[in-house]
Amino acid sequence: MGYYLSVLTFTSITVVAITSIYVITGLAGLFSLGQAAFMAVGAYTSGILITRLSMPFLPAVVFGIAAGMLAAFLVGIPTLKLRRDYIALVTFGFGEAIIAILNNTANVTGGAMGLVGITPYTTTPVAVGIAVLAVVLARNFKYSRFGRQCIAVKNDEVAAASMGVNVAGIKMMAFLFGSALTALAGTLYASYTTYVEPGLFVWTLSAEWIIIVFFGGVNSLTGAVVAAVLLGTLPEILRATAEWRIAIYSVLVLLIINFRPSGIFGEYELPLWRSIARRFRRAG
Amino acid sequence: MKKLAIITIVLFAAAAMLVSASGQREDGAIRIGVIQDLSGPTSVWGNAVARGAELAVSEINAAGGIDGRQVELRTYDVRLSPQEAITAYNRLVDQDRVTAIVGPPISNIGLSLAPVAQAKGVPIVGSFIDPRVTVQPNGEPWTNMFLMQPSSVQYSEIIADFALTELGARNLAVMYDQTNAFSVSLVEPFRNYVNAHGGNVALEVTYTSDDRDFRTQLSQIQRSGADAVYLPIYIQEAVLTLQQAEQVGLDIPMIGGLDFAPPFTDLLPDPTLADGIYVANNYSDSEPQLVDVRAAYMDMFGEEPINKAFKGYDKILIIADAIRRAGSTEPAAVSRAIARTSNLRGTTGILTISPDNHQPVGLSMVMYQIINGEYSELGRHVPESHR
Amino acid sequence: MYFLQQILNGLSLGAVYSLIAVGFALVFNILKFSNFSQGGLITVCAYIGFMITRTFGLGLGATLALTALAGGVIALLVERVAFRRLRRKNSPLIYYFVSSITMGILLENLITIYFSSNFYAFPRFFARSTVRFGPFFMATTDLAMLGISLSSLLILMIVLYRTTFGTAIRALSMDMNAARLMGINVNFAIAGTFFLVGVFAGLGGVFLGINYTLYPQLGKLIVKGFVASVVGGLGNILGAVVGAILLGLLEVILVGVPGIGSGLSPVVVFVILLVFLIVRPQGIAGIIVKEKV
Amino acid sequence: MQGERNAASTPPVGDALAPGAGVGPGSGPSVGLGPSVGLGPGPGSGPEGVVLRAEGLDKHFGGVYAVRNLTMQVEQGHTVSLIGPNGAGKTTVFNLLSGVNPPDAGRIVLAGEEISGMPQHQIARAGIGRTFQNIRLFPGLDVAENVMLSLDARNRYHWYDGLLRLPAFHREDRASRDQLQEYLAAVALEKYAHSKPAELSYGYQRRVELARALAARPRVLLLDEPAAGLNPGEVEEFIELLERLKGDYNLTILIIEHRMQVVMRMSSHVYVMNFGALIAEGTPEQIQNDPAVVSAYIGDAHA
Repeated sequence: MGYYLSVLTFTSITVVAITSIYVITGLAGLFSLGQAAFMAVGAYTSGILITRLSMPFLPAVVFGIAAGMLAAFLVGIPTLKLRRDYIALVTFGFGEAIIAILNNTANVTGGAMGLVGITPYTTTPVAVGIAVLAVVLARNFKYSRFGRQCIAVKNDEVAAASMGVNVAGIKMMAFLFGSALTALAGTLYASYTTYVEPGLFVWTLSAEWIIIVFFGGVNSLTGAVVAAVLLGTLPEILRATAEWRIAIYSVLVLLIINFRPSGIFGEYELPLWRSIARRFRRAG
Repeated sequence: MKKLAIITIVLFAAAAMLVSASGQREDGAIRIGVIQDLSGPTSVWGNAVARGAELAVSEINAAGGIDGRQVELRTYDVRLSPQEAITAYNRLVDQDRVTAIVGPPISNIGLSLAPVAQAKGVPIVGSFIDPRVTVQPNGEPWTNMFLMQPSSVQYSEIIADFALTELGARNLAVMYDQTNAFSVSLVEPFRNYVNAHGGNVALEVTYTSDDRDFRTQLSQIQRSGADAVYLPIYIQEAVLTLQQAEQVGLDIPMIGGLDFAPPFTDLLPDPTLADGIYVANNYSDSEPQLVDVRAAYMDMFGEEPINKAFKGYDKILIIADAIRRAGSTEPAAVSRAIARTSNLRGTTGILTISPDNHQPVGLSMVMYQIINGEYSELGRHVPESHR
Repeated sequence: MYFLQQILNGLSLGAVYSLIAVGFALVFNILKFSNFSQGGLITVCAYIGFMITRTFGLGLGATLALTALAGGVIALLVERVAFRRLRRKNSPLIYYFVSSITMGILLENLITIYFSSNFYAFPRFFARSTVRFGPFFMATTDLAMLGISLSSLLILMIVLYRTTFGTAIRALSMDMNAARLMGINVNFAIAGTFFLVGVFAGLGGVFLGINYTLYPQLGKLIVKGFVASVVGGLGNILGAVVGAILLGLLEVILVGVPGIGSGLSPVVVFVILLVFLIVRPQGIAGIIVKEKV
Repeated sequence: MQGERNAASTPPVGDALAPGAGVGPGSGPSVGLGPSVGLGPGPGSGPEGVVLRAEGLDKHFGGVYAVRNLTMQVEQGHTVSLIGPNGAGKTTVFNLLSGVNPPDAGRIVLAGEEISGMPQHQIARAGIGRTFQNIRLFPGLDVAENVMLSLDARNRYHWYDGLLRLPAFHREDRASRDQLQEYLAAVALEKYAHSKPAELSYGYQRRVELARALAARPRVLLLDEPAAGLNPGEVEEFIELLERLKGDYNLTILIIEHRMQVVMRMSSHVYVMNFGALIAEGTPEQIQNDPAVVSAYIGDAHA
């Protein structure tokens, strides 16, 4: 039982992170190779507050998210105006910089030896609940004017601006919202493993998230969530294949990208999303 | 599209069921788990530990098993990820129902496993060098975490003592990888010991694991006028360091750790480059207990065992010994027995584990000096205070 | 004096980065994405080079030539498996990126599976490990690498600017459809480009292997090449080389700066990168690549 | 995040005859902007008032002038055409007017407010709507969402309303959806509300683009070759549709068109460009007989 619960908890945390990538990459078309660093910001902020100031979980999470958003804001101001390949590079550089800072402030963060003894507040129900909340928020975002504006900006910035869309503004909003979710995932992670170290949040993790989103279908929130669950548990399922499993995983992803480039789900969304939205509309 | 999505999900569900069905315990076999990095940045060590453990188990089984029961290994890859380590641990405990677990030589993994193991009760015997893996902040040991090699404190004290007493060095420099927990954990105890015993750490320089050029750092060491330099670093960086030290003209004595042990000199473009280096290892090649194990390992895997392979072997010995003494495969009983391991002859020394901190007692390290590209043994070194 | 030596050190580091950066630039030049499968490719090549020397006991030159050839062939395979289909389907560039990263992971893991339980290193190719020029010195392998990088770059330039094949590649980089209409065999030209990428990965792999020993994560150094290629100007080969050398110099210099050292140099690199991209968004090469996202 | 929109432009409700659907009254752009009349003595300044005026616009790319010293104006309720041979700089003029590129010199005044130099999205919100020569619908959004996007610019709910689905979101979203129906009906595309643009024929895509531009309720609508790619029958249909919409929504239109059929039928005033500069202007009849225009077109081997 404990095994399934731990897989479920980690999968839920991955779902939160993947939701953030869906918002940033899937909706707004921004390509962040440093998103894992925002997870680090959330994890370390909450972890430090909990271990050093004995802060309770909830405020620590709030501070973690706020720190993630602040970092996103500072990175976003100069970056989001750049062309898209540069955004990938700058976020990548930011990620490396964050790791360097964490390693160099050992008296606060524990440096390479990690931050230990974080109170394990994240229980399975908490993680699952927050994952559901994150997905609902992302769905609401997608079907609000902000979501439409994101997609429009992703498709065609000039046309979007001629329809009155504030391109820089909506990119920033998506980046802030997404990074808040990433930081949230970080706070959950820190309070589940009770231990974080800078090496966990390197750019390959960001790349892995992007792969997951594309696997499910970059234009589908349903796809992103399902892919997070599938690919999050796939290494578990393949555990018996020992050292071969990452190779098998890569082959699977390559097959999907090649033979179904729009991802498993394409643009398909579970009808549930829309019908809930419709019911809400009628009720409201 | 819906069809494809559904097919995928069904396939996954089927696979998941298959996996959960495999959790049956076979008749009579004792199951021991192995958590290692079989892939990822530290895969070389993980695979070596796993193979060492495999060898030990096959020997135990060939000799009739433990109390007549065969031993079966369950090996899971965690690719240096605490997240994978926690799920792998849970799986070994809940699905595979193992008696004990062979842990990796990676402190970061140990740090994330300690609280989980405390809660779930299956012991882990690892070579996590960071003492925080075995000892809680309140000074109590983590009930189910065990270390079977000198901790970073013991290890760096042995080296520091060697430098002060045998080399007569007073001014020491240290170069280490700031982004690597193993490397970092070996610095502070070294500095403390040196300062407390009449020496002085004149300079500490760092690099990060992405760096490939250490010439600037090495020049700084050269200009600092240190008598000797301590290098608690990984093997690839050690290779680079020696090559670049030669270029910079740094020729003060260097003292390295486990990563300078064989096959280190084989990786150098010229083994004599390592001449004059002092190396600490857990065991001596000349010690008789190693000879057979080495031969068997080469027989089984077709290559030289590295240091970590012997540790994998010894971890199984410790667990097997504890199961025999406990007369039970109950994890809690085995855990208590491991804590009382005493005078067990392993390949890496005589193993005695202290119940107070779950770390080995009185483990010495074998010091070598490399001469003409060959490891020349200087004997085991134990500081006064460790005896 | 010390400073000049540092510059020499920075140059040799930059030479390593430039072999990688050129691979990025070649692919970006045509397909407009950063090809991260190169890391895996370089790792595979390093091990192939090692196997070649170990099995046949060849010298450096022959090893380099054979590995470059093998790298070229593997790169063709990579193109076939990871990108050809995407191209036929006209997939957005982001898919190429995802495909390339996954391919890199796959290659790295295949190496891990076959070679992961021990460390390996190339035999020594040079009798003397350093060459001295008066008060300065340089590692012999670095010197060889600098020489071979420069000459292979020169050959690359000749191929690109003096052959029909090069003209085809350059036409492709400007407008793939127009090139196709002009009768250029696009598949062939792209395959040819990947072959060149493989050749560079082969050279780079052997040199990385010689300098840094062999381990499955050898290819993670490609991120430096990635940074250099972007700074140099996306898809511009000379720019990538200049970017790589600047990055090498910058890193070596930063390590010597008190208070920054190696640890905080990523922070400084990040800030410089950001300022640079804002001030000079076209990269060092100064050619604005039209954004096609 | 969302700029304040000029409130004066929202309320007035024309007694529009929304064709077909009959969902609520169409609310066209406000009429009778009194103060904007006195914008200097431009050619053809009429009693109804100049709503858009460009003065001395210059734009060059590299060393080449795409537009040079261009002055033109559009009066409320009129349809004005901008014609000229290929490469004359017509689309550049549209890009200057709609803020895609800032002009190098000159100024643009919309209803008394200088808009040159404003960011593109603010110019759009100030009342410049446009379509594109090579239809630029958002492929990731369906037809309804494409049109919704224009309505969104007017919505005032905040991010937290959207994320948490607070009452403000539902109120405004519902209002937008009602209007959406109206605009879809106006171009007779209700049936295709949930189709992706790529699934529609070229002509239908043009109509979606038109609905999208209309929904923003522009003071001036810039149409860049709206009849390009349509067959003669479709062109006729399109002219009728435009005429009807113009009446229903009281539109002011500036149109780039190659088809003389469209130009002659619709416009009250025509500007002719060549090599970035105006070479003639006047009523369609005057233009038809202008020798400069004729030579420009013949020289260009006009199709």
